[in-house]
Amino acid sequence: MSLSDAMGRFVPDGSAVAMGTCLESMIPFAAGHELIRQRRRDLTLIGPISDMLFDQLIAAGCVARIQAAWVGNVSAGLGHAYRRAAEQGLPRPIAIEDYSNYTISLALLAGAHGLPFFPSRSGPGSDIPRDHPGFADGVSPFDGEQVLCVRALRPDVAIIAVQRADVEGSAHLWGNIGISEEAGLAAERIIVLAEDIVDQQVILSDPNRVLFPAFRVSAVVHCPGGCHPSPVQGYYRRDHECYAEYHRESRTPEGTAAWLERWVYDVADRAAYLERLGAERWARLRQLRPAVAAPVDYAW
Amino acid sequence: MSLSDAMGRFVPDGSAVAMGTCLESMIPFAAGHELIRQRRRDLTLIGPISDMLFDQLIAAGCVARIQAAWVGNVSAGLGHAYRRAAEQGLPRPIAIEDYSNYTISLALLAGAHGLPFFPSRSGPGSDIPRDHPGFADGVSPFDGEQVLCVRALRPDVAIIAVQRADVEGSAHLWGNIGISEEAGLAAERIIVLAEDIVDQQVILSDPNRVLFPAFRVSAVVHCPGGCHPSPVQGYYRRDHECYAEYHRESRTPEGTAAWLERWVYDVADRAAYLERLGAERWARLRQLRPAVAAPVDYAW
Amino acid sequence: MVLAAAREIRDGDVVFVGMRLPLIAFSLAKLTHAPRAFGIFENGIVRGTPSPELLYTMSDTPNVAGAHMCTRLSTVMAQLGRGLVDVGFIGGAEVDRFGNVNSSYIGPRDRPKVKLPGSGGGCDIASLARRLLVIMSHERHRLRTVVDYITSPGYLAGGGQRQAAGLPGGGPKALITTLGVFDFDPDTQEAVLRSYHPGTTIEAIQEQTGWPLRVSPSVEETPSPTTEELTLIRRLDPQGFWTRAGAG
Amino acid sequence: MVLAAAREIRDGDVVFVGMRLPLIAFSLAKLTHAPRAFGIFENGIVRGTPSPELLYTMSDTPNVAGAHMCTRLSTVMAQLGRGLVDVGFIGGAEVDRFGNVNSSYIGPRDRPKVKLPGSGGGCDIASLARRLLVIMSHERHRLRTVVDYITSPGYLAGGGQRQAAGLPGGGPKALITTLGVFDFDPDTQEAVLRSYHPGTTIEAIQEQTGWPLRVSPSVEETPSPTTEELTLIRRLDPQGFWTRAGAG
Repeated sequence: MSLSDAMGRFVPDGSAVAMGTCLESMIPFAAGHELIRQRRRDLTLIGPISDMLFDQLIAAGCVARIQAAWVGNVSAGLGHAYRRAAEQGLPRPIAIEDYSNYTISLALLAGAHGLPFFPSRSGPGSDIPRDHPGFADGVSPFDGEQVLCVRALRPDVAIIAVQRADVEGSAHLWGNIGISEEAGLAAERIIVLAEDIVDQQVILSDPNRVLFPAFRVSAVVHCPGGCHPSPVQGYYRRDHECYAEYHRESRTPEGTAAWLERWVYDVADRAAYLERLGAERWARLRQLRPAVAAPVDYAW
Repeated sequence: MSLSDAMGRFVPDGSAVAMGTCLESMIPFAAGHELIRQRRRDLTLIGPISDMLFDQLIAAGCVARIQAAWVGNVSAGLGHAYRRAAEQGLPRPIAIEDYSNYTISLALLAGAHGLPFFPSRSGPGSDIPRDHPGFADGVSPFDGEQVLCVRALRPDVAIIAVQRADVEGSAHLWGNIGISEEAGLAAERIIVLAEDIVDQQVILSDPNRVLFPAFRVSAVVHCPGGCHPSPVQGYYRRDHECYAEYHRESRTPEGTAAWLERWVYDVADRAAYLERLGAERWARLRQLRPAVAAPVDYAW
Repeated sequence: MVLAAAREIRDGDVVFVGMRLPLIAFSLAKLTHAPRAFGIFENGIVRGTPSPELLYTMSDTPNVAGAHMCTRLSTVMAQLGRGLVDVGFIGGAEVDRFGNVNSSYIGPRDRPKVKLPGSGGGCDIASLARRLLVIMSHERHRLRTVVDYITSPGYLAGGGQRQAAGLPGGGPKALITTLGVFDFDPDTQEAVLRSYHPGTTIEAIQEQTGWPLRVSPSVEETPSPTTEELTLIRRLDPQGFWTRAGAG
Repeated sequence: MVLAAAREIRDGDVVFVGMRLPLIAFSLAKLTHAPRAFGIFENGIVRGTPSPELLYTMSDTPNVAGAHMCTRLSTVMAQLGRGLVDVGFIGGAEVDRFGNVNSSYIGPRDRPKVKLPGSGGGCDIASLARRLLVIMSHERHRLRTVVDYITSPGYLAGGGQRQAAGLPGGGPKALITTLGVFDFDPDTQEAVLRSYHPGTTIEAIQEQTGWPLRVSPSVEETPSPTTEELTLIRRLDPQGFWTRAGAG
């Protein structure tokens, strides 16, 4: 399925979308940019930390609500668009439900199990759970101990980038994982963005590395380079300069608009984006030192 | 560390021990037999289903309590020693705390997180949670919904068999996993039984396949063939006949004693056990069809 | 019995396979009318194809080969928890007319006559699968008015009690025995004989059933196995380990 | 600041590293006095060796290479939950004298003057690490009597309130700033200046501190970096991305 079709079909206005679940790597920028191009509105964005992508979607006016532990730009600083939306309501007001990384992972884990909540020892005494629909005080029925309870989160869709997948949706993800498993299993639908589409036998040869049951995956999109400027282990490194550049240019609404025009609205798709990035720069990011995993034999 | 030292040092009388966490595969029979030889007493055995090993430990009088979802002999039938202990208190009475597979995994998952309990949707209406210290009725603080709560379990030690490990305890396990991760992370100590001890670089070349943080592992034991007659993916197949034979012979206390004498007390260690099994039979179980996993490159 | 079990699997179903005989039923369904079904095994395996060899246990090495996924038990159980498992199989030592299954204790729990192995995943499947299929050797001491212990909840005492207990799954859809197949009355939630296997009679079934039999007005003989089905069963279980009389 | 942070790591510690400057502090400690320390990163990485290259983020590809483990965020957080993390670092925009950190909102939450990025793992580390190390640029508007919002709980209002709130972790062990290092009084749980960095004075620190400074009777100048430490910092961060003045 094309990225454009997948976003059009499975991520309507008003969706609650989990993205960037590996933290700073494997961020599906291509999917976020496609949602911006399709002028999606009233999204709820769900993630652990978001390194720049949520800021861009907020800047483009796609977002009504944030449920996350951290939104900004990890190597460069605060998220300017996030600030403008939260402080001035520009381009539109957003509702913010703050989490910590641990508590959002527990919320999604509870959602993945179809359970109403999980308890947490992180959070008491913090202002995060105060006046927050996702937290409530509870009691352990075993010893009467007070516990903080975290309400289950069940995103409408989780967009998960992987290195390789088969056409049915069985996928291999390697490197750091973050909350990808919990987020995908908690979601009603999973969309997989793959650097490579491979024969099913490749995936099934290593079933321990498969991320989700195939029957949970709604769409598989072949999208090489789809995570740039975030890194993909084995494929390309992080393009630090991109983060610095967006940070500089997004200081003003005008600069942000110009950035979005250049890198999102004015490119038709990820292939055009990579062309604009330039073959030389893209090739440089793909110069890697090999680090092949020791073989494993599932002999039977 | 030798198996005998590891069991002697880390599994004293009265320990709560998780074993057989992969269900019917990767069962650390060698460790269980060593505990029998060392005449360990008053153990609590924790597991999902136990395919024959718990029955043998019960037969040998090592066990005071069972916390498990199923104890028997999967391909052959009921566990005769388990029956004798539960029905007649022979060779000694045992306390039985029944779980289901899902609820014991939740109990261990809560233990792994240091949380007092997790809720469960499995179990209401069943007699399992009745008069059971591990279950209590609770209420979701979000909507007042009644939920069954499962109390955290934290074994003193988890004995986990793997295909390969380094001397520090970083280990690769492949094939089916069961509750190995939850049980290990819930335990105070982890003992790893490895078919092969390999160079650390082999393990670190594939960090996604590593089961536990090295700092959680108390001992690594090199124990080839340590899981026979249960299967080890890539190493040997299940020896079905062994299960049938134990089932036949353990019908009577006398037959059980003879079996234990022959296969446990009268063999010094696993090498002697494999010798008694016979080179030809052991070689036959190791005749496998190769199934090598597709390569993965963690290039950076 | 294995045939009747296989026939309850629909194409595209996510099937929680469980131990023993359902291993064969799943393979049979995959090879006949349900090629797109997925099988879930509680050890963490998800398969889109039958195992390449007869399994004595779900964790045998052939069941991993070619699996779609090998993950944690808790992750596959979470599929049950989310209500995404269409059909689940359980067996046991006793069943009552509301589909409650005992696989734990015959006699009182503190001094049992027989200590049975326990739930395994049975209670989980019974609690959470959308359609629960109970498989049982049809003997009078197994099909009892009241079971000694409810390991795996069916409709409890009927009349909506299951729902009131907070159980989200759909409850028993069929009770498949060595003699026949029962549905469950949507109102009373009692077992109603839907079909009797070739070679037996309703009367013989009543004799082996511990409660007064209710028989569907449209009761019929269970359709005979096709040649293809028989051939496949013999291929899947050449020595009849799971499918010979009295096995499983 | 990075040096003072590194020195708080003991050999054999399990260190929850966090983002930014602690990335360098962990590497520095590993290469000097704490070769057997393990680093935990909230993206799921566990490392027994420093990353082979400067990291801009913990998820950069070099941080995976040679890692001891790459697992789920929830699994590494569970190590915190079990009380097995010896030391954790957090930063933020504001800290009060009880070590409570704000990285969420300057001004009221419903109409903030500045919306900061949020907790990340900060609240988790502050709640659950055995020894919490707070790292802060030392400016008067950052070291405040009361912070606008407690993202990451320290000792709350002191006097045992942290424990009463049900927080199991040990609470702040040190506040490490660009000007000095504070301990926390075991009774009142207030920050007490332990040392001032070379080139500054207690008076200058008071000027940049929003609360009346408490100074330890044994206050001293922070030990100067050794040549080895300086060499290593330059090797770990050649362009001063995290360690130059104003960075991090």
